[in-house]
Amino acid sequence: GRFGNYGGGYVPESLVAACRQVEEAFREAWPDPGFQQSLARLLAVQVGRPTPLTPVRRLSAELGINLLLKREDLTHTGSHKINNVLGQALLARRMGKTHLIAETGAGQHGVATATAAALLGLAATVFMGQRDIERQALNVYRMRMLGAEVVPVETGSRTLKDATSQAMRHWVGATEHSYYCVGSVIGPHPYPWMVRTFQRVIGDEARGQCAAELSTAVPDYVVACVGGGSNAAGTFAGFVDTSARLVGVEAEGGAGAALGRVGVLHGARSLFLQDGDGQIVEAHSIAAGLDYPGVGPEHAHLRDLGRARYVTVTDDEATSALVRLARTEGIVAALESAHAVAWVIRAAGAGELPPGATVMLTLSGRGDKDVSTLKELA
Amino acid sequence: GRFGNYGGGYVPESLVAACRQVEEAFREAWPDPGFQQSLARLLAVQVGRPTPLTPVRRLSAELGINLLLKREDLTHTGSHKINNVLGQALLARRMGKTHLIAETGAGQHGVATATAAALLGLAATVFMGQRDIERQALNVYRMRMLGAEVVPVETGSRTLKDATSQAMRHWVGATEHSYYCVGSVIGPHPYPWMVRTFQRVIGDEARGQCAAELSTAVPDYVVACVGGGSNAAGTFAGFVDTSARLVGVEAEGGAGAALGRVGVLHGARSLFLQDGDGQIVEAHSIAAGLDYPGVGPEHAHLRDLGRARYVTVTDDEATSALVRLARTEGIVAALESAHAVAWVIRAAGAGELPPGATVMLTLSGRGDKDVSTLKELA
Amino acid sequence: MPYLTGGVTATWVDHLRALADAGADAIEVGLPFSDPTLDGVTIQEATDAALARGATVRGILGDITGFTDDVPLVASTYYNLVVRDGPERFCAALRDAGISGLIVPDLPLDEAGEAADAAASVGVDLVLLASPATPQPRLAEIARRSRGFVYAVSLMGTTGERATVAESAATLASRIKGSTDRPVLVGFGISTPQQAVEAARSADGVIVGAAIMRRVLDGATPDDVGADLAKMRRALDQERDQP
Amino acid sequence: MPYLTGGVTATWVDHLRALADAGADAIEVGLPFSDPTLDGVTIQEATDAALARGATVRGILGDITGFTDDVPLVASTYYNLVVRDGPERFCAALRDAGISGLIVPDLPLDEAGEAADAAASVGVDLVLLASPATPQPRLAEIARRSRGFVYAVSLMGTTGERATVAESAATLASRIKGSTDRPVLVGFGISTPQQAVEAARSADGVIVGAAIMRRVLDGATPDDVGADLAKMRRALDQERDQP
Repeated sequence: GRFGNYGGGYVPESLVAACRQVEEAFREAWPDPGFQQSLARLLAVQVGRPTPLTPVRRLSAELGINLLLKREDLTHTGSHKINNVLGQALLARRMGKTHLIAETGAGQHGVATATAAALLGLAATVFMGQRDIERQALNVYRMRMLGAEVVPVETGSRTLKDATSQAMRHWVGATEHSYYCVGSVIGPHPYPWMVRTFQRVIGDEARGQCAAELSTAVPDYVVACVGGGSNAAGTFAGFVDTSARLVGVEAEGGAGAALGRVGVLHGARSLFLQDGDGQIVEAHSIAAGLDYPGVGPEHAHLRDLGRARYVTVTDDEATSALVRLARTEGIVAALESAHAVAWVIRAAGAGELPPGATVMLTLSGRGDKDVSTLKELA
Repeated sequence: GRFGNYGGGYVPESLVAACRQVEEAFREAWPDPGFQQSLARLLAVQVGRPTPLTPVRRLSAELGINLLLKREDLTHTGSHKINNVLGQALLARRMGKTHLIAETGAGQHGVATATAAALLGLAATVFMGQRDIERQALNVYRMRMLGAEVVPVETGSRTLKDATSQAMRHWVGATEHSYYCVGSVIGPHPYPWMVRTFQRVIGDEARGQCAAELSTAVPDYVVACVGGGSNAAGTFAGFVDTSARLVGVEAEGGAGAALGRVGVLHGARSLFLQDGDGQIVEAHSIAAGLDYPGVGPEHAHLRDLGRARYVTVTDDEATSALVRLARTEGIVAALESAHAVAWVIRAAGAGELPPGATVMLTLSGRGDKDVSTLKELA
Repeated sequence: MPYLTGGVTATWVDHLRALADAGADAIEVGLPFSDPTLDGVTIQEATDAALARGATVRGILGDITGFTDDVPLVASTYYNLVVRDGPERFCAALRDAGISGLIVPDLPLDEAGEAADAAASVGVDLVLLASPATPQPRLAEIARRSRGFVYAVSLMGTTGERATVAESAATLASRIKGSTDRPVLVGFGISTPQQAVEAARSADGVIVGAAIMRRVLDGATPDDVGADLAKMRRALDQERDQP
Repeated sequence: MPYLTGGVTATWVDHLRALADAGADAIEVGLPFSDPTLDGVTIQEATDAALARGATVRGILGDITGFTDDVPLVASTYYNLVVRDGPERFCAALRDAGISGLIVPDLPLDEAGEAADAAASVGVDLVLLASPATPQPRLAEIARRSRGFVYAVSLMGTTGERATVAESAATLASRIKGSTDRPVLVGFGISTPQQAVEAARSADGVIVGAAIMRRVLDGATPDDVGADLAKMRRALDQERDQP
């Protein structure tokens, strides 16, 4: 539950028992071969794991490096979110819960939760800020088509931060039958640890694929975008004990790890964007999934340790990187993932990545959801 | 080139040499281990093959059958179209061509072609009916983001049929540098044969996966939707020499195989919807990919032989099936694929599928592209 | 040889007669098909206009039955309309309407057997097309099996007006003439008297389609169209009379 | 004990005084935080209003410095504001402003060590909360480590008005009283004098928050709010005077 000085369980007393119940259930389920088999099978037959590791030849040649993409965009529902959600949904069913609660920003975690709920015969209630509902109308309809209830959140900035708060409020009154399915490596213990554990399938697969693909076995750099940071946490977990340099790429307007200060929000001590009075500041990013003013506690810890670096990228850099990857490789990445690509392009151009460097980058999701956003810019 | 009385090469003399050149190149490339390796690697690292075979437990239980889905929706770009396009694009590059020409209806084949072109460093020109451009604006933007030129077709019904005609017209004047990348098992020889050969990876994989998954090794029924019929042709090819009953499901308003009469269009003799004077009739389906007034010549032949059955499903049945599959299994299928699901639901309900029957259904694509269409209906 | 889309206007037979009177050696009558894959925008537009008027093969043939005998008529259409009736019935209907030839642009040599037999059996000439991309032995075979004349497609492209006659036109016409004694007519992209003259130098005649149809679609009267054709006729005759 | 969001209006200190004058035993002063995850809509709205006015911890503490000594003030806020300053500086600032207690709803027993030490070192009571879901040994530990009083959260839910007092309120208050001699105050969902009376039966007092804030947000004057509280005070006193 603790990552150095970060993490913990800063929840109302009413949720302490519920969090403990989740922790105990997870500690009991995770080593159970039956649980592992069920999860592995769902990841194979529903999600389409393992996802490929794609060497990108044309962009690599242009940049003078060797770039490999871990293709989470090819998973069912189109982002890495499903890895975690299926794990938690199996756990919820094992705990005898009948409802899933989730918060969502762009809607990817909401769609994943609605999907897992439909698959396992659970009900799903997804909290989503009213502004995000307007921006991501199609994902709202996808969730409803999957049978989920989507609840608009009208408070605060009416985005992900407020949806998360509202999901927690709802859970306080519904712990008996409901399981709160957190979408990132945020929230109170055991969530940051559990979500990373479910997501480390990304890093473990990539580690093995790199060993097969690279003469050096381990890449020089491992790069992933960071909102709350679940795809990065899962990716880094597979490489933390290697010589690979770990780089988390944040949106300039949502750079909890790079620019945040220590605080407590949504159950964990971590790094958050806040003003001098300690009020949490709204994040602003073109990528809805990076539009969160904090970062998971493990990232705060990795930063303090110096084991991972956290860098920022602007909206414009991300958009340009998205188009460049599309034109050179035929891959339309999610705007979130495009941030990671943008940093690689910038760092290769600046000589920060030495010529010939091997870079493993997790492409966390596909960009179909972003086409209308990009279209408005064009 | 011939499938019984169907197929052939009914093209202007100006295209005869170009079609021969494609045929010769394909005959030479296909047995070449180098070509096979390149294609297999692209299918693995870019497309994410093999795609899973998903047993759908909850819907199967409701229907009293055992339904398995071949998940082409999980491929890169979201439909089976990419299997064929990558094969043809590799062939085009091998032939020294620098441009790809394609027609598209809903935009899936256009997106796949734009993707393959970007990946292999080729230019792409995609012809698309003006009406489809308006209906599928986001796919148009996806293609342009991938660097393809999208050319509006203002003639005739301004849909897929006319886009196909226009692509052929364009090819006549551009055979030297351009390769016409046909999107389905239609067109002159060698296209119907070659496209099916590239798509039979679906059937071959599914055959092996059924052998691992089913005690009977072979399913009782193999079902796929049919527009031009490429996913069905590729699927059927893997099972044609088994005892499985093959069922092609067409849209009621685009039922070339079920309701068409013998004719010649776009280079092949096959079955087409036409009036008493021999004028081709416009197709009408909620699924843009089934909105074509004919069917590939091999399907016409399989129908004559009695080896495959062709049935029709209404727009409403397809829409209901899409929602039912989403709610029970967490899979939002393409409207095209939902036609196949709809037939299974109807046939199981009517006792036409005996209780316990094993059914392998190819889910040709994902439904994200259809969400706005469905939203308008709701 | 001028081209006219059958049924393009209510009075299209008057246009036909005007073309005959203006000195056409023969006239190509297009039987409109919904999906004219080798035609450019002008003939597509004429086809759409004819179909929108309700034109059918049977109706067009009815319109021209009894048309003046001194100018031969050659039908042109896509193969689907031939298949619809069956080649034998289709060719017999042409012959009954007084049509002596048939051009099917989407029916290459390799697929032409059935139609050639049907046409021959009723005395209709199935005209085959050759293109600049046609290789030599195949060109000879096309020339051998074509009836009436050989249609030399002047360029790699669709029908329609062009600014200049493609260089490939003369090359192709000469190649065909080297293979056969049958007349060679050059078509595609020939719009003006000058272009006709140029194209005719290496051939036995020219086919003018889109240029005429553009005028018809723009409302030209039979007299207008006749005058245009007469001009072209005169230019061709003057050229022929030169030493 | 009434609750008032600090800085909710320009004249909020007048409301504070009116509550004191109307017989409050103590007053809970909310220090507004941007993300009040345990509050219902009313206190969220009050919080937003205060922040929109530019309310800060320092400003609110300034407003109340020198406030009448006879009614104790207890601050309540979320832990991020405590962390921002550091628990020691934060608690010292409370004490300097004359505040005697601190409630932090997102700081459970397990995480409370640092704040408890800091509060104790400056003589501020860190009040811990117990909820109906708190199991027995933990409840005893909460009761033992809480200072000032124990806050009994009446129900599984957020702050806000409810139609009835939850049955869990009495059960929880009795359970806590079985573990400690410290006063037990019941809060969450207590809006009317009748509900206050009912909740107070098994406890030593009640906390009324959203009901008061609803009135303040709707424009109630300090006198209005004082009159409401006085009614509740009388109801509680009458009940207590009964045998």
